[in-house]
Amino acid sequence: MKRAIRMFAALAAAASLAPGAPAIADEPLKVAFVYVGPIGDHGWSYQHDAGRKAVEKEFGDKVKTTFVENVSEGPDAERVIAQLAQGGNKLIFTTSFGFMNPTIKVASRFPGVKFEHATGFKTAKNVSIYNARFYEGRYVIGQIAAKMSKSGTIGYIASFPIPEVVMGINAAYLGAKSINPNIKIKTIWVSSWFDPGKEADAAKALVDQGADVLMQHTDSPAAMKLAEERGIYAFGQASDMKTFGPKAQLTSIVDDWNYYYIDRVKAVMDGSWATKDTWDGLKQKMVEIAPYGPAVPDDVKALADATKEKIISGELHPFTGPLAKQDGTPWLKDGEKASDKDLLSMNFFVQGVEGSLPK
Amino acid sequence: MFRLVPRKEPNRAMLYATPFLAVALTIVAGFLLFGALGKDPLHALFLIFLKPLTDFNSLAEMLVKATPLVLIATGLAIGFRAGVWNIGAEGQFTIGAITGGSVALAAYPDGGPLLLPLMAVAGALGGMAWAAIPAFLRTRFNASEILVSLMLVYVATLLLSFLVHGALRDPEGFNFPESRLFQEDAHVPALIPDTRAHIGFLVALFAVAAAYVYLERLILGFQVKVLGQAPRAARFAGYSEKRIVWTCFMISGALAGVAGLFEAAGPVGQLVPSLPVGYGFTAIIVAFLGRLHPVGILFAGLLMALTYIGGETAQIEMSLPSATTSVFQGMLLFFLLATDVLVNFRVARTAKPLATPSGAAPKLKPAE
Amino acid sequence: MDLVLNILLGVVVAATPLVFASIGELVAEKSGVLNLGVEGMMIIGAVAAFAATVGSGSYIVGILVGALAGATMAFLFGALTLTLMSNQVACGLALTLFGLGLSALIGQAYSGISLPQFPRVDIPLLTDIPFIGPLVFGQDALVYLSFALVAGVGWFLTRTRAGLILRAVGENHEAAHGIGYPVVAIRYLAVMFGGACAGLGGAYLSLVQTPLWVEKMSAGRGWIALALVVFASWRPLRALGGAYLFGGITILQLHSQALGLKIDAQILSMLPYLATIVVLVVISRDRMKMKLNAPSCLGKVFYATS
Amino acid sequence: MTGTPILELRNITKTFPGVVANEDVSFSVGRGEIHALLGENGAGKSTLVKMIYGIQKPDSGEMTFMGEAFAPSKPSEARQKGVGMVFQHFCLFEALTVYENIALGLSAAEAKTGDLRQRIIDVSTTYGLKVDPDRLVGTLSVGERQRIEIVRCLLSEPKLLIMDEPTSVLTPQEVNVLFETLRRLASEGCSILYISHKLEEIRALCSKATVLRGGKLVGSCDPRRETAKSLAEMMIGATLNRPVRDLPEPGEIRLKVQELSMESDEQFGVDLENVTMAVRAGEILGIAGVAGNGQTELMEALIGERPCRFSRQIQLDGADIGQAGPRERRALGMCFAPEERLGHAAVPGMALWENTLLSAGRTNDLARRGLISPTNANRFALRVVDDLKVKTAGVKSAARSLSGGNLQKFIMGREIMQRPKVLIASQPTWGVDAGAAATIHRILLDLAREGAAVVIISQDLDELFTISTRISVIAGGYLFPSQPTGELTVESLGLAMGGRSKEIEAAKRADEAVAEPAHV
Repeated sequence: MKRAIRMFAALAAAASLAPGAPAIADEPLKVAFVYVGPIGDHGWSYQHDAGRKAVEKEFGDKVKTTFVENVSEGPDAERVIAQLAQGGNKLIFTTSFGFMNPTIKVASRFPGVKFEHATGFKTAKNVSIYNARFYEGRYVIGQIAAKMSKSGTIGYIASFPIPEVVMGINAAYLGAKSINPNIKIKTIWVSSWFDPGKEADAAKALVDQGADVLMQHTDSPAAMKLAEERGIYAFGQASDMKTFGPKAQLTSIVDDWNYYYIDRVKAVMDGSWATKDTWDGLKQKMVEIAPYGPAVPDDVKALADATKEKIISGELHPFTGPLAKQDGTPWLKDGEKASDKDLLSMNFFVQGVEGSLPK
Repeated sequence: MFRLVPRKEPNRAMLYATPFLAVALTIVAGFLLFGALGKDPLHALFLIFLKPLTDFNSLAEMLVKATPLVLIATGLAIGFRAGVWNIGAEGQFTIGAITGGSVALAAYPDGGPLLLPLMAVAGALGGMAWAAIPAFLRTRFNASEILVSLMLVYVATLLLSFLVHGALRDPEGFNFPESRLFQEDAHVPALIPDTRAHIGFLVALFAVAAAYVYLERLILGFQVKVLGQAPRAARFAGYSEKRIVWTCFMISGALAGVAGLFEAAGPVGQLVPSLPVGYGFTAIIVAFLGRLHPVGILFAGLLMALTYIGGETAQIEMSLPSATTSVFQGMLLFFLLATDVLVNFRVARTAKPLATPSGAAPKLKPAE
Repeated sequence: MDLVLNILLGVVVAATPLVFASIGELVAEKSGVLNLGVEGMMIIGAVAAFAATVGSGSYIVGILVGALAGATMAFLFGALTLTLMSNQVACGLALTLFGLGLSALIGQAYSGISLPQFPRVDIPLLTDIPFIGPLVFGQDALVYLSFALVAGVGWFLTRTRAGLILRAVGENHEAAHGIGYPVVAIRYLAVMFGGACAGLGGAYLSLVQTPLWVEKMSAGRGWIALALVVFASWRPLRALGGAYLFGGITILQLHSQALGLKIDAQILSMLPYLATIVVLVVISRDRMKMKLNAPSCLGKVFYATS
Repeated sequence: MTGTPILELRNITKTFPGVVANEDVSFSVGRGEIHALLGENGAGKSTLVKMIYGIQKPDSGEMTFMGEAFAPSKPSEARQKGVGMVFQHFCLFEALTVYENIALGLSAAEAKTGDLRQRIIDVSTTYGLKVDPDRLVGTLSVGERQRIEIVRCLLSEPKLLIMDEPTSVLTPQEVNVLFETLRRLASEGCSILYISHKLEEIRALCSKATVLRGGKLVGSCDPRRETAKSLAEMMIGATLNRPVRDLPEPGEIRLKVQELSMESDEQFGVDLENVTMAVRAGEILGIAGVAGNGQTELMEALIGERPCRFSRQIQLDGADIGQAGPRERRALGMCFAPEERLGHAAVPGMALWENTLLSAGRTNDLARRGLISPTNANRFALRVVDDLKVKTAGVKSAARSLSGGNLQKFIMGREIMQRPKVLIASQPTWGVDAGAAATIHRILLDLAREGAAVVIISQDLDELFTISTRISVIAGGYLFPSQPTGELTVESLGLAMGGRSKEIEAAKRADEAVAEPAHV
């Protein structure tokens, strides 16, 4: 990785001709957003676009925003980002993991443009990264799930076994286990972020096998709709999905990028922008718990709120030892908290989670 | 009332004119489409067809996009000429990227001047191996290569996902589903400095030239054409259908595989799950748009690349939906296929709508 | 028992779109036209049905519009291949590419909109019978329609004069033309029927299965439907069986994961596609048998020479 | 017999782009009359009857049928008025049953009246046209198929029955049966328009003949009062010198086929059974037979499109070549001219010069080391065109743009100019006008005279009697032993051609008894 960055630095030096004239004060600051999905996905890209709108609302005609949706994570991303940089945008948010290397590459060609990449791990002089601690929210909803489940089985629809998703399953399990030590989590990997047909089928399979609360780490509301139909419970993902499951939705983990985007735009405007690695959670409200659904009883609400407060205050870390990996090898000693580095590269289930992790 | 009357000979002028006619009709239809979407049609068409040509970077990007399209379409065209319907080039592209990329990853961090050629060979072999499956199943079991090769696209995409989640995952990449970035020697050298245009385009040009010679000058290419136009005549001449089918699959598989590798080792520089973005399918349009002729394909590939780049420009500047590009391409192919009829038929006015068109047809000759 | 029932119910939902699409294509192919654009007609049917249902608030309108949209796409295909005598393979591909693009364009306004659960038939006493009740009497109307369609097509092809004419046109278009049957018109009808069925299959996806509109939601089902026609050796009842077989594989694949089978998700996801290939090979192996059942003029361009 | 004509044509003209098919043709057919429409291939007979049957419309002129103006716009209209037609190329569906085929040929109303199955059986017994309603048409012989067509016409009780070259697919015995049926129909008042270019038949059957030449009416006559020669002169417009068969004594055996059995890979194909033959240098072996008795399969086996089980099953000059492919066989000096010109012997969409590459590529240095030489191929194609006087715009013209006869001349030329040791040609003059046919026959004789062994597979007995030195018959995939042409009569050949079961069995037994077949 370091090697790669050095290489890019060298490239950047070579490409010293790259444009990047300083912004003229009177003109609006041009800010661009690159989305992996359609803005109408009601999930990931939808929330990022909400952040863009918040920026527009905050700064009015002092900014001019542009967005490009449905950008595939393949070879086209680099061109789109470069085109935006060339088009005079001074701050560019690239909002999917797959945009990481293209962002780094373009950044080296446009040293005058600031880049913000979501969920990645590579930074550069003009590239910051940001992400949300979704696992904090997942711990909370794990507890709610355990309280609400009568069968003791929670269904989990997962996309790809990347650390973020694995971390989420582990956190949800640990949260649930803290309430009911015999809780089970069944996981189906659908190998897609967004495939409502498959997600619905997976949800059905989970319910058929006894799950009565569904969690998902995919972006469509298909599972929520199924839960509503079957009269069971589910948690929304990325955005509030209560329109799809007014009765079924217990709550939703909502991503809120608004404040971060506003901050960063402000930083570019006043010249204070610097490379930063942001990983915010419940405390900073980058991760939010949506209003509880009608099915959540008051005691469960109170419990969840209390847990949330504890996490915010730092009293509770979802990954606190003693913890062992699924195969029994010890991971965290008693009282030890997981490091961010461990979390960001998590590729194992904790002891007690059923199922196998695709390798 | 009009009717179609067959021509005794294919019309040469129409052969060249119809692609332009199709493009013109697409522009007209696009005009209506953008109007219906409430966008300024003139501006949209300007952005799609002309703007990219005025900008050095966009021109270079056109080459980036055209490279895999031309490579794959050239291979496919040879197959289509023989009536071999390999429509799973997308899968062969993906496997080529995997095998070629694996060579780089296996050698990591070592390089050397031989690495890239080795990767290209591995990519070609990978594409060929994947193409060998439908070839084998068709020649041995008579299974439709259309369906088999297409099903294998899904399998290849899943295989790529499987591998970058596991065996080929970047050990330093926090378990994210991507391979390492390839070492420097594994990168396809740039064709134009400071752009992403790479020497893969030269390979594509070479493939076009080679395919031209193959089809126009070699007996092997002649055999391909005979099999496609008259399979019984091919048997009469003693050309082995099996061998031709295999050759076509091997050529198109190899070219698609190499295209996949260039994509991985060129603009992307690593293996990612979203590497296949549909070049294998778009190449089918390119092949037909180019009239299954290598030189035509070169131009068609550039034109198709232009619509992609222009579509993106329009998306950025006019917030035109990204789906318009594919609608646009679909229309282009429709118009081309529709106007194709003019090559072998001419339109005649008829006063008698009921009279069936006639005996001057190739098959039946009432009078000499 | 409940699990089995639920799995079977899941199979019905997964299989029904395939039944619609493959039975329609079967009729088109029986008339001698190979329409590879099933995927494109299906996705257009899905988006049109969804949009019409949202717009009108009526499922019936939605379903009809879905079928109509599929038929319109098929008409376009007919105009190219039957009137303008273009290559059927190329036109089918073009139809698929165009359908995917156009549906995404139309569907933009509808992404994220949700419809209520599609109503199921509920006959008070019958549906309450354990196991058989919900399975046999508790499906939605489209499932019954799909079965009726299979039976109807079977009856039409073997028992009616019109069906005989359709088969004759697919068998030998020169002879059919010689006797005086309007080959092109008959094929238009068959192809458009196929399109309408594919549209229904798409409507089932967007109205019943998810029920949502999502880009590319047909996800290759049109191609599987095409494979099913070959698998069924052009017999309606076998197409039905094939569709349920593949629906079954898709659903079981998910269940095996939830049951904790230690096979990777991607590998499991490959199963339906690999199974399609295997079945194709098994069916196609016997050349003579294929020829016996395949319409002889399948995919051939017809031009009225005399 | 006469009285008011049932059908009358006045000044019928029909043109197609580039050709005048019929020009100012007038004639009439009387009630109960068997009327011959005589003319060469391409004289415009087919176009004329297609207009009567409603498939095509005349550009000008008028027709009356039973005294009324008659201008059918489609065949069903013609059928409704009482015109039935049996095509030369049957409009039958192989994968459907006889019953289904007949039902398809009738209008919906006709098919519904009464029990169709019973009516089929009734008509077929009345006229001696045996058919089994439940058989698949694909499993029937050509003669049987023709019966279906006739039964189908008779079911709608036509006033006029048009028969387009009906005897070209029948054995002589079957022809006699057909004539009986036709005479019976005529005696019942049904008029018959009988299209043919076979003069003897017309003289035997018809009471009146209308002769067409180049689309124009040449005249009409009572064929019973004409000689074959006078009719031929009317038809062709000139006296034709028939080529004379003056071949030297045959030499060594060049081509030998032994106990060749091969299963067909076609759905309704014929399996070859124990085919055995030998052809000597300077000989022309004619293989007679009704279409669909294994000729196609035999041709495929001889070309090498399908390899034999054992290499010794085919020998060329003593060398085993049974498993060699077409290209190897050509390299050894064999040439082939299959029956189907477009799509088998030539690629329709390719230029003539390109078509030379199909079979003459190696022998004439048209392609060296895999590289095509357009110059050489063009030169070779030009030579073929010049030598055989092929009418074409040039060697760059597509094969499909040539007329049938000219393309056949080109193909024969392409093969013969390779100077083969063995030439195998199927239906060499099928659909070719008399002039061209004579040319082709002359070339074949020349080739044999120069020492080649020639095999002609043909359904035209006249042709075989004209040029072959020996004739054998193929029936049901079995090849009967050959006999010198002089010792054969049409009748004896006909028996073998129709002999599907008994004779074949007997001959097979004889074969098994004799180790070395007698006719070699």
